[in-house]
Amino acid sequence: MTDSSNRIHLTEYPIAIDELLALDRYPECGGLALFAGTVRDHHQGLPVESLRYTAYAPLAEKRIAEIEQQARERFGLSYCRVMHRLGALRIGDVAIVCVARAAHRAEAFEACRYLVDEVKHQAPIWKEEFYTDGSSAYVQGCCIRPDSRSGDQHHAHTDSHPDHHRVPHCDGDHS
Amino acid sequence: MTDSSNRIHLTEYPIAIDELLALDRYPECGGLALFAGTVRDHHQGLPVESLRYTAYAPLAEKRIAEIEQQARERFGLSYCRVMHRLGALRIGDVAIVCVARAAHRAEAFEACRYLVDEVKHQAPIWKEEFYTDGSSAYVQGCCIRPDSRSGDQHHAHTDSHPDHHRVPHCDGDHS
Amino acid sequence: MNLSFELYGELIPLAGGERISLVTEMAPATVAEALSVLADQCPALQPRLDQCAAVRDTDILLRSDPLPENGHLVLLPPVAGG
Amino acid sequence: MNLSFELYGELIPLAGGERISLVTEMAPATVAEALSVLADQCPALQPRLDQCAAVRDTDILLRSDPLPENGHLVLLPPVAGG
Repeated sequence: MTDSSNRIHLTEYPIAIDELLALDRYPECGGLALFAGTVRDHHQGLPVESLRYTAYAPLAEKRIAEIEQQARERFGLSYCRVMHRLGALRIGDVAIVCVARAAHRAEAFEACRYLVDEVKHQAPIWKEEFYTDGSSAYVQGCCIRPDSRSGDQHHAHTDSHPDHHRVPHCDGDHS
Repeated sequence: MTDSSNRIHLTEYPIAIDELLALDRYPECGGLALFAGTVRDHHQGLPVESLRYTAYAPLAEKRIAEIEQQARERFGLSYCRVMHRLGALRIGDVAIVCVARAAHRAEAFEACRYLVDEVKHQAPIWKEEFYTDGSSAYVQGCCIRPDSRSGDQHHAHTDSHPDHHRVPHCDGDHS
Repeated sequence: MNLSFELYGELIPLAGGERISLVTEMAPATVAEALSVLADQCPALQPRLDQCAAVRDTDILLRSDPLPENGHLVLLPPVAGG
Repeated sequence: MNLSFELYGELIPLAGGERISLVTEMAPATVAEALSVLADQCPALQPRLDQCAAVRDTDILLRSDPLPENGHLVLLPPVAGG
Protein backbone atom coordinates (compact mmCIF):
# COMPACT_ATOMS: atom_id res chain seq x y z
CA MET A 1 0.00 0.00 0.00
CA THR A 2 1.04 3.62 -0.31
CA ASP A 3 2.26 6.30 1.98
CA SER A 4 -0.64 8.27 3.41
CA SER A 5 1.35 11.36 4.39
CA ASN A 6 0.47 13.35 1.30
CA ARG A 7 -3.21 12.44 1.07
CA ILE A 8 -5.35 15.52 0.93
CA HIS A 9 -8.41 14.02 -0.73
CA LEU A 10 -8.60 10.67 1.02
CA THR A 11 -8.93 10.01 4.72
CA GLU A 12 -9.55 7.05 6.99
CA TYR A 13 -11.00 9.31 9.68
CA PRO A 14 -14.43 10.94 9.94
CA ILE A 15 -14.66 13.96 7.65
CA ALA A 16 -14.93 17.27 9.48
CA ILE A 17 -17.28 19.16 7.20
CA ASP A 18 -16.81 22.59 8.78
CA GLU A 19 -13.09 22.55 8.06
CA LEU A 20 -13.72 21.98 4.35
CA LEU A 21 -15.94 25.05 3.92
CA ALA A 22 -13.08 27.58 4.20
CA LEU A 23 -15.58 30.16 5.45
CA ASP A 24 -12.81 32.32 6.87
CA ARG A 25 -11.52 32.91 3.35
CA TYR A 26 -12.73 33.99 -0.10
CA PRO A 27 -14.66 37.18 0.72
CA GLU A 28 -15.53 37.52 -2.98
CA CYS A 29 -17.79 34.47 -2.76
CA GLY A 30 -21.53 34.62 -2.18
CA GLY A 31 -22.45 31.02 -2.92
CA LEU A 32 -21.29 27.79 -1.32
CA ALA A 33 -22.68 24.46 -2.47
CA LEU A 34 -21.87 21.27 -0.65
CA PHE A 35 -22.66 17.65 -1.30
CA ALA A 36 -22.26 14.97 1.33
CA GLY A 37 -22.74 11.35 0.40
CA THR A 38 -23.87 9.35 3.40
CA VAL A 39 -24.07 5.61 3.87
CA ARG A 40 -27.63 4.47 3.11
CA ASP A 41 -29.24 1.56 4.92
CA HIS A 42 -30.36 0.03 1.65
CA HIS A 43 -29.10 -0.48 -1.89
CA GLN A 44 -31.24 -1.85 -4.69
CA GLY A 45 -33.63 -3.38 -2.20
CA LEU A 46 -31.05 -5.04 0.02
CA PRO A 47 -30.64 -3.93 3.65
CA VAL A 48 -27.10 -2.66 4.16
CA GLU A 49 -25.33 -2.89 7.50
CA SER A 50 -21.98 -1.29 6.71
CA LEU A 51 -19.59 -0.40 3.91
CA ARG A 52 -15.91 -0.55 3.21
CA TYR A 53 -14.22 1.86 0.81
CA THR A 54 -10.82 1.11 -0.65
CA ALA A 55 -8.79 3.11 -3.15
CA TYR A 56 -5.74 2.98 -5.33
CA ALA A 57 -4.54 6.08 -3.58
CA PRO A 58 -1.82 7.43 -5.90
CA LEU A 59 -4.16 7.68 -8.87
CA ALA A 60 -7.22 8.61 -6.81
CA GLU A 61 -5.36 11.60 -5.35
CA LYS A 62 -4.16 12.65 -8.79
CA ARG A 63 -7.55 12.28 -10.48
CA ILE A 64 -9.41 14.13 -7.74
CA ALA A 65 -6.89 16.98 -7.86
CA GLU A 66 -7.37 17.16 -11.63
CA ILE A 67 -11.16 17.17 -11.26
CA GLU A 68 -10.94 20.01 -8.74
CA GLN A 69 -8.75 21.99 -11.10
CA GLN A 70 -11.15 21.39 -14.00
CA ALA A 71 -14.05 22.56 -11.85
CA ARG A 72 -12.23 25.71 -10.77
CA GLU A 73 -11.53 26.66 -14.36
CA ARG A 74 -14.84 25.62 -15.89
CA PHE A 75 -17.08 27.28 -13.34
CA GLY A 76 -14.81 30.14 -12.25
CA LEU A 77 -14.64 28.95 -8.67
CA SER A 78 -12.59 30.63 -5.99
CA TYR A 79 -12.41 27.39 -4.07
CA CYS A 80 -13.36 23.78 -4.29
CA ARG A 81 -12.53 20.73 -2.28
CA VAL A 82 -13.31 17.03 -2.38
CA MET A 83 -12.67 14.65 0.50
CA HIS A 84 -13.41 10.94 0.33
CA ARG A 85 -13.47 8.60 3.29
CA LEU A 86 -11.81 5.19 3.16
CA GLY A 87 -12.10 2.13 5.39
CA ALA A 88 -15.06 0.78 7.32
CA LEU A 89 -18.15 3.01 7.47
CA ARG A 90 -21.46 2.58 9.23
CA ILE A 91 -24.92 3.73 8.21
CA GLY A 92 -25.12 7.53 8.26
CA ASP A 93 -21.38 8.05 8.04
CA VAL A 94 -20.20 10.62 5.53
CA ALA A 95 -18.40 8.92 2.63
CA ILE A 96 -17.68 11.93 0.42
CA VAL A 97 -17.86 15.70 0.72
CA CYS A 98 -17.63 18.09 -2.23
CA VAL A 99 -17.57 21.85 -1.71
CA ALA A 100 -17.67 24.58 -4.36
CA ARG A 101 -17.56 28.31 -3.68
CA ALA A 102 -18.24 30.99 -6.29
CA ALA A 103 -19.46 34.55 -6.53
CA HIS A 104 -22.98 33.35 -7.36
CA ARG A 105 -25.03 30.32 -6.50
CA ALA A 106 -25.64 28.95 -10.01
CA GLU A 107 -21.96 28.21 -10.59
CA ALA A 108 -21.55 26.84 -7.09
CA PHE A 109 -24.39 24.36 -7.59
CA GLU A 110 -23.27 23.27 -11.04
CA ALA A 111 -19.67 22.87 -9.96
CA CYS A 112 -20.62 20.86 -6.89
CA ARG A 113 -22.68 18.50 -9.02
CA TYR A 114 -19.79 18.21 -11.46
CA LEU A 115 -17.35 17.35 -8.68
CA VAL A 116 -19.52 14.56 -7.29
CA ASP A 117 -20.27 13.05 -10.69
CA GLU A 118 -16.70 13.12 -11.92
CA VAL A 119 -15.21 11.70 -8.73
CA LYS A 120 -17.77 8.91 -8.66
CA HIS A 121 -17.10 8.04 -12.28
CA GLN A 122 -13.35 8.45 -12.44
CA ALA A 123 -11.56 8.11 -9.10
CA PRO A 124 -10.28 4.58 -8.43
CA ILE A 125 -12.30 3.93 -5.29
CA TRP A 126 -14.35 0.82 -4.56
CA LYS A 127 -17.32 0.24 -2.32
CA GLU A 128 -17.92 -3.11 -0.66
CA GLU A 129 -21.36 -3.49 0.90
CA PHE A 130 -22.03 -5.74 3.89
CA TYR A 131 -25.65 -6.82 4.17
CA THR A 132 -27.65 -7.66 7.24
CA ASP A 133 -27.72 -11.35 6.25
CA GLY A 134 -23.94 -11.55 6.57
CA SER A 135 -23.19 -11.54 2.85
CA SER A 136 -21.24 -8.84 1.03
CA ALA A 137 -20.61 -7.58 -2.47
CA TYR A 138 -18.64 -4.98 -4.36
CA VAL A 139 -20.93 -2.36 -5.85
CA GLN A 140 -21.04 -2.36 -9.65
CA GLY A 141 -18.95 0.49 -10.93
CA CYS A 142 -17.78 2.57 -13.87
CA CYS A 143 -15.11 1.26 -16.21
CA ILE A 144 -12.17 3.68 -16.36
CA ARG A 145 -10.25 1.76 -19.03
CA PRO A 146 -9.76 4.30 -21.87
CA ASP A 147 -9.61 1.74 -24.68
CA SER A 148 -12.40 -0.51 -23.50
CA ARG A 149 -14.22 -2.36 -26.28
CA SER A 150 -17.38 -0.98 -24.74
CA GLY A 151 -15.45 2.24 -24.36
CA ASP A 152 -17.88 4.08 -26.60
CA GLN A 153 -19.98 4.23 -23.45
CA HIS A 154 -17.77 7.16 -22.59
CA HIS A 155 -19.16 9.11 -25.50
CA ALA A 156 -22.63 7.76 -26.07
CA HIS A 157 -24.24 9.51 -23.16
CA THR A 158 -25.76 12.89 -23.74
CA ASP A 159 -27.22 14.87 -20.91
CA SER A 160 -28.87 18.23 -20.67
CA HIS A 161 -25.55 20.03 -20.23
CA PRO A 162 -23.45 18.66 -23.08
CA ASP A 163 -21.03 21.55 -22.94
CA HIS A 164 -20.57 21.32 -19.21
CA HIS A 165 -19.40 17.78 -18.81
CA ARG A 166 -20.01 14.31 -20.08
CA VAL A 167 -21.09 11.70 -17.63
CA PRO A 168 -20.12 8.27 -18.86
CA HIS A 169 -22.83 5.70 -18.75
CA CYS A 170 -22.22 3.71 -15.64
CA ASP A 171 -24.08 0.63 -14.52
CA GLY A 172 -22.99 1.09 -10.96
CA ASP A 173 -24.22 4.61 -10.48
CA HIS A 174 -27.35 4.19 -8.43
CA SER A 175 -26.57 6.76 -5.78
CA MET B 1 -41.70 43.69 16.31
CA THR B 2 -42.65 40.11 16.93
CA ASP B 3 -41.87 37.51 19.52
CA SER B 4 -38.81 35.53 18.55
CA SER B 5 -39.53 32.51 20.72
CA ASN B 6 -41.05 30.42 17.96
CA ARG B 7 -38.61 31.25 15.20
CA ILE B 8 -37.14 28.14 13.71
CA HIS B 9 -36.13 29.53 10.33
CA LEU B 10 -34.82 32.91 11.38
CA THR B 11 -32.01 33.67 13.78
CA GLU B 12 -30.02 36.67 14.88
CA TYR B 13 -27.08 34.46 15.85
CA PRO B 14 -24.43 32.81 13.67
CA ILE B 15 -25.83 29.73 11.95
CA ALA B 16 -24.32 26.46 13.17
CA ILE B 17 -24.21 24.49 9.94
CA ASP B 18 -23.42 21.11 11.49
CA GLU B 19 -26.58 21.16 13.57
CA LEU B 20 -28.72 21.64 10.46
CA LEU B 21 -27.40 18.53 8.69
CA ALA B 22 -29.22 16.04 10.94
CA LEU B 23 -26.54 13.46 10.15
CA ASP B 24 -27.51 11.36 13.15
CA ARG B 25 -30.91 10.70 11.57
CA TYR B 26 -32.43 9.55 8.27
CA PRO B 27 -30.43 6.35 7.59
CA GLU B 28 -32.40 5.91 4.36
CA CYS B 29 -30.64 8.94 2.85
CA GLY B 30 -27.57 8.75 0.67
CA GLY B 31 -27.44 12.32 -0.60
CA LEU B 32 -27.20 15.59 1.27
CA ALA B 33 -27.03 18.89 -0.61
CA LEU B 34 -26.37 22.13 1.18
CA PHE B 35 -26.30 25.73 0.07
CA ALA B 36 -24.77 28.46 2.16
CA GLY B 37 -25.12 32.06 1.07
CA THR B 38 -22.24 34.12 2.38
CA VAL B 39 -21.83 37.88 2.48
CA ARG B 40 -19.82 38.97 -0.56
CA ASP B 41 -17.44 41.90 -0.48
CA HIS B 42 -18.94 43.34 -3.65
CA HIS B 43 -22.31 43.78 -5.32
CA GLN B 44 -22.76 45.05 -8.86
CA GLY B 45 -19.33 46.62 -8.79
CA LEU B 46 -19.65 48.35 -5.43
CA PRO B 47 -17.38 47.35 -2.52
CA VAL B 48 -19.55 46.13 0.36
CA GLU B 49 -18.48 46.46 3.96
CA SER B 50 -21.40 44.89 5.80
CA LEU B 51 -25.07 43.94 5.47
CA ARG B 52 -28.18 44.11 7.54
CA TYR B 53 -31.04 41.66 7.07
CA THR B 54 -34.49 42.40 8.37
CA ALA B 55 -37.67 40.35 8.06
CA TYR B 56 -41.39 40.45 8.60
CA ALA B 57 -40.97 37.42 10.79
CA PRO B 58 -44.52 36.03 11.06
CA LEU B 59 -44.92 35.67 7.31
CA ALA B 60 -41.29 34.77 6.69
CA GLU B 61 -41.55 31.85 9.10
CA LYS B 62 -44.81 30.72 7.51
CA ARG B 63 -43.57 31.01 3.92
CA ILE B 64 -40.31 29.21 4.63
CA ALA B 65 -42.16 26.40 6.38
CA GLU B 66 -44.45 26.11 3.34
CA ILE B 67 -41.50 26.08 0.96
CA GLU B 68 -39.86 23.31 3.00
CA GLN B 69 -43.07 21.29 2.89
CA GLN B 70 -43.38 21.79 -0.87
CA ALA B 71 -39.78 20.64 -1.34
CA ARG B 72 -40.31 17.54 0.79
CA GLU B 73 -43.31 16.52 -1.28
CA ARG B 74 -42.02 17.48 -4.70
CA PHE B 75 -38.61 15.86 -4.39
CA GLY B 76 -39.43 13.05 -1.97
CA LEU B 77 -37.08 14.35 0.69
CA SER B 78 -36.66 12.74 4.06
CA TYR B 79 -35.49 16.03 5.49
CA CYS B 80 -34.99 19.62 4.58
CA ARG B 81 -34.20 22.73 6.50
CA VAL B 82 -33.75 26.42 5.81
CA MET B 83 -32.23 28.87 8.25
CA HIS B 84 -31.86 32.59 7.53
CA ARG B 85 -29.77 34.99 9.54
CA LEU B 86 -31.08 38.42 10.51
CA GLY B 87 -29.37 41.52 11.83
CA ALA B 88 -25.90 42.89 11.11
CA LEU B 89 -23.57 40.63 9.12
CA ARG B 90 -19.98 41.08 8.07
CA ILE B 91 -18.19 39.87 4.94
CA GLY B 92 -17.98 36.07 4.92
CA ASP B 93 -20.81 35.58 7.40
CA VAL B 94 -23.37 32.95 6.49
CA ALA B 95 -26.71 34.59 5.62
CA ILE B 96 -28.74 31.54 4.63
CA VAL B 97 -28.36 27.78 4.82
CA CYS B 98 -30.55 25.31 2.93
CA VAL B 99 -30.19 21.56 3.44
CA ALA B 100 -31.94 18.76 1.54
CA ARG B 101 -31.51 15.06 2.20
CA ALA B 102 -32.82 12.32 -0.08
CA ALA B 103 -32.09 8.74 -1.01
CA HIS B 104 -30.16 9.88 -4.10
CA ARG B 105 -28.13 12.91 -4.99
CA ALA B 106 -30.14 14.20 -7.95
CA GLU B 107 -33.20 14.95 -5.82
CA ALA B 108 -31.04 16.41 -3.06
CA PHE B 109 -29.39 18.86 -5.47
CA GLU B 110 -32.61 19.87 -7.18
CA ALA B 111 -34.44 20.33 -3.90
CA CYS B 112 -31.64 22.41 -2.42
CA ARG B 113 -31.68 24.68 -5.43
CA TYR B 114 -35.45 24.95 -5.17
CA LEU B 115 -35.26 25.89 -1.50
CA VAL B 116 -32.78 28.70 -2.10
CA ASP B 117 -34.62 30.11 -5.09
CA GLU B 118 -38.03 30.05 -3.46
CA VAL B 119 -36.89 31.57 -0.19
CA LYS B 120 -35.02 34.33 -1.99
CA HIS B 121 -38.05 35.10 -4.13
CA GLN B 122 -40.84 34.73 -1.62
CA ALA B 123 -39.79 35.17 2.00
CA PRO B 124 -40.28 38.74 3.28
CA ILE B 125 -36.65 39.45 4.08
CA TRP B 126 -34.71 42.54 3.10
CA LYS B 127 -31.03 43.17 2.61
CA GLU B 128 -29.48 46.55 3.28
CA GLU B 129 -25.93 46.93 2.02
CA PHE B 130 -23.39 49.25 3.60
CA TYR B 131 -20.63 50.30 1.26
CA THR B 132 -17.06 51.20 2.04
CA ASP B 133 -17.73 54.87 1.19
CA GLY B 134 -20.24 55.11 4.04
CA SER B 135 -23.36 55.00 1.91
CA SER B 136 -25.99 52.28 2.05
CA ALA B 137 -28.87 50.93 0.00
CA TYR B 138 -31.56 48.31 0.10
CA VAL B 139 -30.94 45.64 -2.50
CA GLN B 140 -33.51 45.53 -5.30
CA GLY B 141 -35.86 42.67 -4.69
CA CYS B 142 -38.72 40.51 -5.90
CA CYS B 143 -42.28 41.78 -5.75
CA ILE B 144 -44.45 39.38 -3.74
CA ARG B 145 -47.72 41.23 -4.37
CA PRO B 146 -50.00 38.61 -5.98
CA ASP B 147 -52.11 41.07 -7.97
CA SER B 148 -49.31 43.32 -9.11
CA ARG B 149 -49.97 45.07 -12.42
CA SER B 150 -46.59 43.74 -13.46
CA GLY B 151 -47.62 40.51 -11.80
CA ASP B 152 -47.35 38.63 -15.07
CA GLN B 153 -43.65 38.56 -14.27
CA HIS B 154 -44.55 35.65 -12.05
CA HIS B 155 -45.51 33.59 -15.05
CA ALA B 156 -43.43 34.90 -17.91
CA HIS B 157 -40.20 33.22 -16.90
CA THR B 158 -39.45 29.81 -18.31
CA ASP B 159 -36.42 27.89 -17.22
CA SER B 160 -35.04 24.50 -18.06
CA HIS B 161 -37.17 22.76 -15.44
CA PRO B 162 -40.62 24.14 -16.09
CA ASP B 163 -42.30 21.27 -14.27
CA HIS B 164 -40.12 21.61 -11.23
CA HIS B 165 -40.78 25.17 -10.23
CA ARG B 166 -41.22 28.55 -11.67
CA VAL B 167 -38.78 31.24 -10.72
CA PRO B 168 -40.40 34.62 -10.98
CA HIS B 169 -38.40 37.19 -12.83
CA CYS B 170 -36.75 39.26 -10.21
CA ASP B 171 -34.68 42.37 -10.78
CA GLY B 172 -32.97 42.01 -7.45
CA ASP B 173 -31.72 38.49 -7.89
CA HIS B 174 -28.06 38.93 -8.64
CA SER B 175 -26.72 36.45 -6.12
CA MET C 1 -61.35 56.06 10.96
CA ASN C 2 -57.87 55.20 12.27
CA LEU C 3 -55.54 53.66 9.70
CA SER C 4 -52.12 52.26 10.53
CA PHE C 5 -49.38 50.93 8.30
CA GLU C 6 -46.45 48.82 9.43
CA LEU C 7 -43.46 49.35 7.16
CA TYR C 8 -40.51 47.17 6.17
CA GLY C 9 -37.35 47.41 4.13
CA GLU C 10 -36.78 50.52 2.08
CA LEU C 11 -40.18 51.87 3.06
CA ILE C 12 -38.82 52.73 6.52
CA PRO C 13 -36.19 55.28 5.43
CA LEU C 14 -38.59 56.68 2.83
CA ALA C 15 -41.28 57.27 5.43
CA GLY C 16 -38.89 58.13 8.23
CA GLY C 17 -40.28 55.48 10.57
CA GLU C 18 -41.57 51.95 10.96
CA ARG C 19 -45.18 52.87 11.44
CA ILE C 20 -47.59 55.42 10.03
CA SER C 21 -50.92 56.27 11.65
CA LEU C 22 -53.55 58.27 9.83
CA VAL C 23 -57.08 59.42 10.58
CA THR C 24 -59.59 59.64 7.74
CA GLU C 25 -63.09 61.05 7.62
CA MET C 26 -64.26 58.44 5.11
CA ALA C 27 -63.53 54.82 6.04
CA PRO C 28 -61.71 53.09 3.14
CA ALA C 29 -63.60 49.97 2.11
CA THR C 30 -60.76 48.11 0.43
CA VAL C 31 -57.03 47.67 0.66
CA ALA C 32 -56.69 49.71 -2.51
CA GLU C 33 -58.60 52.62 -1.00
CA ALA C 34 -56.51 52.56 2.17
CA LEU C 35 -53.33 52.63 0.12
CA SER C 36 -54.69 55.53 -1.88
CA VAL C 37 -55.12 57.47 1.34
CA LEU C 38 -51.57 56.56 2.35
CA ALA C 39 -50.19 57.69 -1.01
CA ASP C 40 -51.89 61.06 -0.59
CA GLN C 41 -50.57 61.56 2.92
CA CYS C 42 -47.06 60.20 2.29
CA PRO C 43 -45.94 61.21 -1.20
CA ALA C 44 -42.50 59.70 -0.57
CA LEU C 45 -44.07 56.25 -0.41
CA GLN C 46 -46.36 56.69 -3.37
CA PRO C 47 -43.99 55.48 -6.12
CA ARG C 48 -43.23 52.29 -4.16
CA LEU C 49 -46.69 51.21 -3.11
CA ASP C 50 -47.52 49.54 -6.39
CA GLN C 51 -44.80 46.96 -5.78
CA CYS C 52 -45.74 46.34 -2.14
CA ALA C 53 -47.70 43.40 -0.79
CA ALA C 54 -50.38 44.36 1.72
CA VAL C 55 -50.62 41.88 4.56
CA ARG C 56 -52.92 41.16 7.50
CA ASP C 57 -51.03 38.98 10.00
CA THR C 58 -49.65 36.28 7.69
CA ASP C 59 -52.15 36.67 4.87
CA ILE C 60 -51.25 38.58 1.75
CA LEU C 61 -54.31 40.52 0.64
CA LEU C 62 -55.47 41.51 -2.80
CA ARG C 63 -56.01 45.19 -3.53
CA SER C 64 -59.70 44.39 -3.91
CA ASP C 65 -59.95 42.70 -0.51
CA PRO C 66 -61.82 44.54 2.23
CA LEU C 67 -59.66 46.58 4.56
CA PRO C 68 -59.18 44.71 7.86
CA GLU C 69 -61.56 46.00 10.51
CA ASN C 70 -58.74 47.25 12.72
CA GLY C 71 -57.52 49.43 9.86
CA HIS C 72 -54.04 47.94 10.10
CA LEU C 73 -51.92 46.82 7.11
CA VAL C 74 -48.40 45.48 6.92
CA LEU C 75 -46.64 46.70 3.79
CA LEU C 76 -43.91 44.55 2.28
CA PRO C 77 -41.73 45.94 -0.51
CA PRO C 78 -39.94 43.58 -2.92
CA VAL C 79 -38.01 40.97 -0.96
CA ALA C 80 -34.28 40.19 -1.18
CA GLY C 81 -33.32 37.50 1.30
CA GLY C 82 -30.51 35.01 0.92
CA MET D 1 10.36 -12.85 -17.10
CA ASN D 2 8.76 -11.92 -13.78
CA LEU D 3 5.30 -10.41 -14.05
CA SER D 4 3.42 -8.95 -11.10
CA PHE D 5 -0.12 -7.63 -10.83
CA GLU D 6 -1.44 -5.44 -8.03
CA LEU D 7 -5.18 -6.00 -7.57
CA TYR D 8 -8.01 -3.80 -6.28
CA GLY D 9 -11.68 -4.04 -5.53
CA GLU D 10 -13.50 -7.20 -6.50
CA LEU D 11 -10.36 -8.59 -8.14
CA ILE D 12 -8.92 -9.33 -4.70
CA PRO D 13 -11.53 -11.87 -3.55
CA LEU D 14 -11.63 -13.36 -7.05
CA ALA D 15 -7.88 -13.94 -7.04
CA GLY D 16 -7.63 -14.69 -3.34
CA GLY D 17 -5.03 -12.01 -2.72
CA GLU D 18 -3.85 -8.46 -3.44
CA ARG D 19 -0.91 -9.43 -5.60
CA ILE D 20 -0.15 -12.06 -8.21
CA SER D 21 3.37 -12.90 -9.33
CA LEU D 22 4.00 -15.01 -12.41
CA VAL D 23 7.06 -16.19 -14.29
CA THR D 24 6.86 -16.50 -18.07
CA GLU D 25 9.29 -17.97 -20.56
CA MET D 26 8.36 -15.46 -23.24
CA ALA D 27 8.48 -11.80 -22.18
CA PRO D 28 5.15 -10.13 -23.06
CA ALA D 29 5.76 -7.06 -25.20
CA THR D 30 2.52 -5.21 -24.49
CA VAL D 31 0.00 -4.69 -21.74
CA ALA D 32 -2.42 -6.84 -23.73
CA GLU D 33 0.02 -9.71 -23.88
CA ALA D 34 0.73 -9.55 -20.15
CA LEU D 35 -2.99 -9.62 -19.39
CA SER D 36 -3.37 -12.60 -21.69
CA VAL D 37 -0.79 -14.46 -19.61
CA LEU D 38 -2.64 -13.47 -16.45
CA ALA D 39 -5.98 -14.67 -17.86
CA ASP D 40 -4.44 -18.06 -18.64
CA GLN D 41 -2.94 -18.44 -15.18
CA CYS D 42 -5.91 -17.06 -13.22
CA PRO D 43 -9.15 -18.14 -14.92
CA ALA D 44 -11.16 -16.55 -12.10
CA LEU D 45 -9.95 -13.11 -13.19
CA GLN D 46 -10.37 -13.68 -16.90
CA PRO D 47 -14.01 -12.50 -17.25
CA ARG D 48 -13.20 -9.25 -15.41
CA LEU D 49 -10.01 -8.18 -17.11
CA ASP D 50 -11.71 -6.62 -20.09
CA GLN D 51 -13.27 -3.97 -17.82
CA CYS D 52 -10.05 -3.26 -15.91
CA ALA D 53 -7.74 -0.32 -16.39
CA ALA D 54 -4.06 -1.25 -16.44
CA VAL D 55 -1.91 1.30 -14.65
CA ARG D 56 1.77 2.09 -14.15
CA ASP D 57 2.13 4.36 -11.11
CA THR D 58 -0.51 7.02 -11.89
CA ASP D 59 -0.67 6.52 -15.65
CA ILE D 60 -3.47 4.52 -17.19
CA LEU D 61 -2.02 2.52 -20.07
CA LEU D 62 -3.58 1.41 -23.32
CA ARG D 63 -3.66 -2.30 -24.10
CA SER D 64 -1.31 -1.58 -26.98
CA ASP D 65 1.24 0.20 -24.78
CA PRO D 66 4.50 -1.59 -24.06
CA LEU D 67 4.61 -3.53 -20.82
CA PRO D 68 6.53 -1.56 -18.17
CA GLU D 69 10.09 -2.82 -17.90
CA ASN D 70 9.65 -3.97 -14.33
CA GLY D 71 6.78 -6.20 -15.46
CA HIS D 72 4.42 -4.65 -12.88
CA LEU D 73 0.84 -3.59 -13.58
CA VAL D 74 -1.83 -2.20 -11.29
CA LEU D 75 -5.27 -3.48 -12.28
CA LEU D 76 -8.29 -1.32 -11.51
CA PRO D 77 -11.79 -2.76 -11.95
CA PRO D 78 -14.78 -0.44 -12.50
CA VAL D 79 -14.82 2.26 -9.82
CA ALA D 80 -17.64 3.06 -7.39
CA GLY D 81 -16.66 5.82 -5.01
CA GLY D 82 -18.94 8.35 -3.42
